[in-house]
Amino acid sequence: MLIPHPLLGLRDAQEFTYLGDASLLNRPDGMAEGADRAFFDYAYLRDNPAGVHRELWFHEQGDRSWLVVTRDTTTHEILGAELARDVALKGGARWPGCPAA
Amino acid sequence: MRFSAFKVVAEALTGHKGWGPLWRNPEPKPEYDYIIIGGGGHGLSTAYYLSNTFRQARIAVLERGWLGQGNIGRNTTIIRSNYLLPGNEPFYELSMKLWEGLEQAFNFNAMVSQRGIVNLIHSDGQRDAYRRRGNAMLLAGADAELLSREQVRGMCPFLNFDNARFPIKGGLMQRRAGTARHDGVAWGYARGADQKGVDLIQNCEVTGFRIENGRVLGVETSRGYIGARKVGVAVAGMSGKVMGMAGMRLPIESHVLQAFVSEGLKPVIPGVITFGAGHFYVSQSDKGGLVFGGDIDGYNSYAQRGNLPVIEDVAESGMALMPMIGRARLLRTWGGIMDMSMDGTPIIDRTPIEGLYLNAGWCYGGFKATPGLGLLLRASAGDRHAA
Amino acid sequence: MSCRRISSILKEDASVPDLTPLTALGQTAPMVLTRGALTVTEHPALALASLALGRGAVAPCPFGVQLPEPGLWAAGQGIAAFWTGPNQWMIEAEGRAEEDFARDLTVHAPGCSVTEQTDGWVCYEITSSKGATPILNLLEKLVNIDVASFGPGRATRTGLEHMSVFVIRRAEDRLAILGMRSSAASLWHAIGTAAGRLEEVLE
Amino acid sequence: MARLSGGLIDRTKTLSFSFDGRGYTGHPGDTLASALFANDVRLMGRSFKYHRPRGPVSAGSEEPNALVELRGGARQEPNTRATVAELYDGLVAKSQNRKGSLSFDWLAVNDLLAPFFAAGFYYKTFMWPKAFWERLYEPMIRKAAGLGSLTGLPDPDSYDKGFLHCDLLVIGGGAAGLAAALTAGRAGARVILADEDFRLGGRLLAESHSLNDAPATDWVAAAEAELDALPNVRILRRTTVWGAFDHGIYGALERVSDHLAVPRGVRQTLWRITAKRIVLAAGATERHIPFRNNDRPGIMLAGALRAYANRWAVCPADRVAVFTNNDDGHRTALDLMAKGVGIAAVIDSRPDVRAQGDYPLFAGAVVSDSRGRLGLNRIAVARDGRETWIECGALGVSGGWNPNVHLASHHRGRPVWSEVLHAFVPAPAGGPPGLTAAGAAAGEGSTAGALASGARVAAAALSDLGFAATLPDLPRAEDAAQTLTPLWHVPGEGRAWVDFQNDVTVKDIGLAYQENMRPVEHLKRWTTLGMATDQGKTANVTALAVMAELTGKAIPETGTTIFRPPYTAVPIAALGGGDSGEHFRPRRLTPTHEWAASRGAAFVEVGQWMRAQYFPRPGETEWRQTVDREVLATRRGVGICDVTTLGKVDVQGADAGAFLDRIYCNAMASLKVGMVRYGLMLREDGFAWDDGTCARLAEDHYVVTTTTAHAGTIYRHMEFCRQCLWPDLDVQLISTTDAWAQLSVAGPQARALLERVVDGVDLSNAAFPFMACADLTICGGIRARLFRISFSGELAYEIAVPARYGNALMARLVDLGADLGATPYGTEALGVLRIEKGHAAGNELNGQTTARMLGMGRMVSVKKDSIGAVLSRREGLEAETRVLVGLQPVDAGDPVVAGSHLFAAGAARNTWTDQGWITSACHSPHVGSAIGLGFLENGANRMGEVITAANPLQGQEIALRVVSPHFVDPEGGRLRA
Repeated sequence: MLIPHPLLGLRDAQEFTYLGDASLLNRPDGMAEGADRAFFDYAYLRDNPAGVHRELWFHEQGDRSWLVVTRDTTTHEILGAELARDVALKGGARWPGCPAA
Repeated sequence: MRFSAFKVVAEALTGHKGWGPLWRNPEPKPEYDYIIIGGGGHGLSTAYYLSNTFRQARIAVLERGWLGQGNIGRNTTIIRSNYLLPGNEPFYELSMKLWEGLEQAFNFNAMVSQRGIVNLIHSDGQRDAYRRRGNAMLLAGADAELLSREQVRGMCPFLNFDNARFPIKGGLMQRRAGTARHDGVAWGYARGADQKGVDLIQNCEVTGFRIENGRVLGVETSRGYIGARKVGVAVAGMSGKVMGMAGMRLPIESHVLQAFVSEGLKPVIPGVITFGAGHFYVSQSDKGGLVFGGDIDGYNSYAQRGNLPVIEDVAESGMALMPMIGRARLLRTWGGIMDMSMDGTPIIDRTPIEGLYLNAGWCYGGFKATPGLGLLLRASAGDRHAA
Repeated sequence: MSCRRISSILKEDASVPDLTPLTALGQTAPMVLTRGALTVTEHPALALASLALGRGAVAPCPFGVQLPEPGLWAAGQGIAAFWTGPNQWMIEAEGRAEEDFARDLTVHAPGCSVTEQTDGWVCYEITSSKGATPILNLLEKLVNIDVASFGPGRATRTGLEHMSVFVIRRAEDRLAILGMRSSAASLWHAIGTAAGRLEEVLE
Repeated sequence: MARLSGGLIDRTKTLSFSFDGRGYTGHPGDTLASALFANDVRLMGRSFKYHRPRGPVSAGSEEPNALVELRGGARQEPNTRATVAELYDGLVAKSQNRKGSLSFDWLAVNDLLAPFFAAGFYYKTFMWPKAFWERLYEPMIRKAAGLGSLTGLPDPDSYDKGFLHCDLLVIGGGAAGLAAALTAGRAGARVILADEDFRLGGRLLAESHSLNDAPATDWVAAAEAELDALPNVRILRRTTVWGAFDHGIYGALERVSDHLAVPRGVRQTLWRITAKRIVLAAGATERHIPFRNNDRPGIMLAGALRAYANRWAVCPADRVAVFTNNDDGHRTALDLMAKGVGIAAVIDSRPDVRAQGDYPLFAGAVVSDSRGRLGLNRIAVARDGRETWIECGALGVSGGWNPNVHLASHHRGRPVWSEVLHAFVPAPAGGPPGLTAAGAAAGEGSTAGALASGARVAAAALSDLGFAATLPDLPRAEDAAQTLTPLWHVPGEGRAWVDFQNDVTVKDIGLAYQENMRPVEHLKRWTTLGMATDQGKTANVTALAVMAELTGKAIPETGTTIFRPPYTAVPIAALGGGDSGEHFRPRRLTPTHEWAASRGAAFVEVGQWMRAQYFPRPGETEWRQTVDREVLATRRGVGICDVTTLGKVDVQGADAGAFLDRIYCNAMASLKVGMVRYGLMLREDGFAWDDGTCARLAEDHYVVTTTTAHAGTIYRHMEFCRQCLWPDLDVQLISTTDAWAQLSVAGPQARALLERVVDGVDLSNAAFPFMACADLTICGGIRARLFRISFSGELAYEIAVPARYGNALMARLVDLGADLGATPYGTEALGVLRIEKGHAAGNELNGQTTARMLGMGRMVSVKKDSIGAVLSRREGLEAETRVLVGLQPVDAGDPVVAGSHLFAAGAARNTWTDQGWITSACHSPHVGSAIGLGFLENGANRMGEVITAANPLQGQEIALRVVSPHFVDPEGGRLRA
């Protein structure tokens, strides 16, 4: 696979390490009420769609950027990639249809 | 029809005219007591054990394609019970015992072959960990042996003992482990279940659940609505998709795991060998192909195909471990969709929806669990069958 | 400025301080290897320091070198810089490996986090006596980058035989590969093998 | 028979070779198969199941029959297709899969037993009695199965890997591929043209057609010369593109030296090609028509007969018949006649055809049987219910052509059925993005059609990429439309082979139908159809057609099997590429490696690192003696150990403290500048992950360490936290693991020793207390960092210097400390020291243990949020009572063995009574016996209890006393001294 790095262009996926569901950006507040339940969901439950998936990739053998890549899990087609930091600064990985954590 | 030596000879001499279908192609009935979604190893073994116990129950297996098209038909055929944790080892050992009597039980040769598995040891820390595991196996009633480097060499002289990056220091052996012909397992269960009256319905894709008041009533399928008292889901990598139709989010990711087979070769590898310092394991099929695999591709996928880096990585590990395979050729690669649970633990349970049961999250362990799982599900369903 | 001039690594008569440094390949002098048109030289005199922008910091222009954009390398007088990540660069200083170059750089980069990296890396300089072609042939055997768009002034980090490396195209006929110092020997082997095989094919 | 005229072989040179020990000669340009034909050898192999005598059916990589073991010794290469093995001087080949000689194979008895070996037979039998399967049947089957053999010797050749990038990848160098490459090359695009053959031209080499009224090879040579001269075009000859992967990535195998007796340099190169657009010009494969006994040597594909005659100037017999359902078969007869071969008959299943030349034609007839034990000598022709026997030594069969759609289908897209061609062609969508088929691979079978389609498809791909491409002037060429009337098999009694190698017959397909193994994947798996080394290239479509006939469905409804990489089988050595022995993975060496080696140290792999394990001295005959000495010397004087391998991460920024507070479960922001703190990291699921130290060098500058094993993953995690979780924090990270050589200096004399190297720094307990750290210089100005931390429980420091000085510093410390008893120690002594002190390491931090188990439950701060803190307090983990304890044998002479399981004395030994396990063990010279650490249920409350360590794997049961894990100085007085 080739990952369209927002700064470096197409890079072979072999340079990257995969983490999974981009909802991992939305880490609950550990000091909040009900944190145990929220963390159970956060640590274990995953969106696992057969279709478009937003997911985290780390450019380990590259510029050490974490990316949010949008990819179709049935065809492996990649629809876009952003720096995870930018996504996180904009308020996390939530997108239409995804319930807030 | 029962297979017997007499029948085999008689058919050979009379032109094989008397063989009937291995199973029927029934039309779906409007309603069943049990519907099992997924005509793979787990679905078929569950149907088999259920039908053997509850002779009167109306049971159907719904398969969106052909029987055995999922991971049962695309794995590396290894059976073993060399697990560490108390939640795992006794279960896989139960499964192992069933493997040992499987063919006699369902009268179908699934070619269970107990040629042993060696997990190679490359460091002292690894030896400690394998000793702990071997002891756990023995304590659970399974078999295990700790091999010295020389014992491993005696068994597998072709491994790289001379200039290896990670020298072999020994191995953990389970002699009762081995391989089984994966398709044969699926067909044996399918035929056995069919003979007990289970409807195996192929080309029947489940498209939704009918759920009312928190209770499952049946399933919508590509061949119409089918009612059911209880619905079991055994769809491995498709679990997320199917359970999503019931409104459930799971602690599971679907990943592609590739497997590989070489061209046919005269026997050269005795049992199953796993490399302890790279991602590689290998055995040789009865037909002569080297069957091998390694790590998952490492990204969510439903595509049933993998990518080049993993192929290279697996071959590289294979060459590092046994440089004699260099001149063998890779004939075919394929990919299965693994239901990878987040903590590596399978889920065999009721769901919050009454009457809906889930069996998923087997990671790489699904094939070897096939008989044990079916028996276990029968037991748990049986608890509630009377009710 | 507290850095102290120390005699070259090649000299064994250094009086103060009195520990003899070794190159990453464990030698007292840099290793050189020639295969066909390619010469690979270990470059222990190159000082390295990473520079990262702190919050709100303005990108400095250390020693007069304009910090380059992603994927690029920029060279000044004895000092060069290449992009290593968002808001992060590696600064190279020729011949200053035994000084406290990082401290010197800190002075020139206010608001930045500077970290000494000199001995974190081994640097192999690769030169070709027959122009760009041998360099490109070597690259395509070692790293998965599109050589056609990797002309002089380009720098990237990528994988090479399970190692993480920086590759810098210093000129048409010059390349630098920086790898982790601890795996210097494995990287040397990988480059030497690839270069040797190119030579065999050319024969 | 003698060579025919013409051909693309170099008759001026003669090459010697041998097959099954007999010597023969051939010419450059020959394949092994063509050269054997030229020497009147037709029998080249045996089939898999029935051991039927077989000769080549094809002239290419689709060959199912003519498989040989090529070369000898460690270079022996099983299952090599003689039809593509390029002849070289000295070539040695052996036939395979036989017992006895090739012409007298004992296992041919299987053929007599064939009625027992029908499709799926093994699933129904070999079950009685039960024990016989593994003891008798299976070993017998295994021995008989398989094809060629491996020698068991390591492959001596070298293999290479490489990466190529291009605008357009053209797969196949026949008419369509050449036209595509010319179009793209002239437009200035970066083009790679790959062809599996050793000569460009594809089918053009096999046909007698002319281009522009000249031999086609003239045009091929001109095209090749032009492409070679273009700097933007690269031709990869002898290169098979074998797999289509995601996003334009293709696997290709270049056989660099397979045409040489011994490789010069590398044998093969695996290329990973990344292409923006791809033209699949892989041609087509002819299919045969099964009839009774259609598998004898001499019965071949008609196009292959033509190829042997035209390209290699050979024919397996001087009297040849052709069996066809299309015009192409007649072309074979004409070409062979032109070469002087006698045509016994052309049998065309179509009733209303006319002969195109002077040969006997049987229109509306079929071949219904054949004779000839080791090679064809006659065929039966059936017409209107009458059978006529015709003498011939070879038969060309043509059932039409199947486009090579494989690569277009590697993404699991299914090809579509063409009612015009009666064949599958690539689907217009669903294939690998960017790939378009051209020429015969797209069903454009005529030469003119292939040329035009290659150019057209390339031009379209280029225009997608923004290149202005013009269609080249193409040569005048043959433009015959292929017409055929499908004939999928000749019905009748007896066995008619569909899959030659695996011995699958029309009857087997019938049996699969009868037994309800009808879905195409069931058919394949039940009969093993298409699972041979040729992957069914000549069999699959025919089998589908037979099944379709049985089910009454159309062929496309019956389905296609899934095409998977590789297109042709690829040597595992080539896929593994590069180095496999010692260079399988990089080695990381510590900065003191040279010194340790000079001292005769034993080394051990720790992850990728090679670490000194111990430093034996003369007279020490056992490693234990050495380790005991190193441990005692450290506890009594001072020991020095290279600990560089610990991961080191430089953390800077205004919010560095706040950041570390969130990734460690204990507090770090409160750490004073100039001090160090032990830190424990949890995974988000609450389990313990990694530990290390955190040193605060300045208000906004920390250096943290990780374990050796987790250095990479922890760094990745820290970047995740920084970029994804808390991007608003002002933190910068960079790894400095390799930059600093770090030595542990431990023991009561550690301070005295270090005082001799540091430049004017007061190391007294007051000035530099336990857990202090500082930047300083040593040895007259070398910058260094000093940390007063202890893994051994002794007064200890870790000193870091730029890595280049590590080796000299080690030597210096050992020399300067001679009077203090300074002793280098390795990882074994390091392990003993830490076990004696009760420090957790890899065996305890194995990802399945918790802070509570490690005795550090109270370190998890409840006053702040940190990774893993919340889930570390969940019910299941709170309920865990196994904690780390020390273990000491009741009988001091007994061993303590890691991996033993712990039981209450006298308890039953099983999974359910299991109370824990021993994680680490060693001989403790300090205690004077073996000792261990382990996790024990309720261990904190069982001090002094005698329990049992069971190690049934090695037949041991040892009585152990539960003690504190701190065998040395439990109060910690020494490290604060």
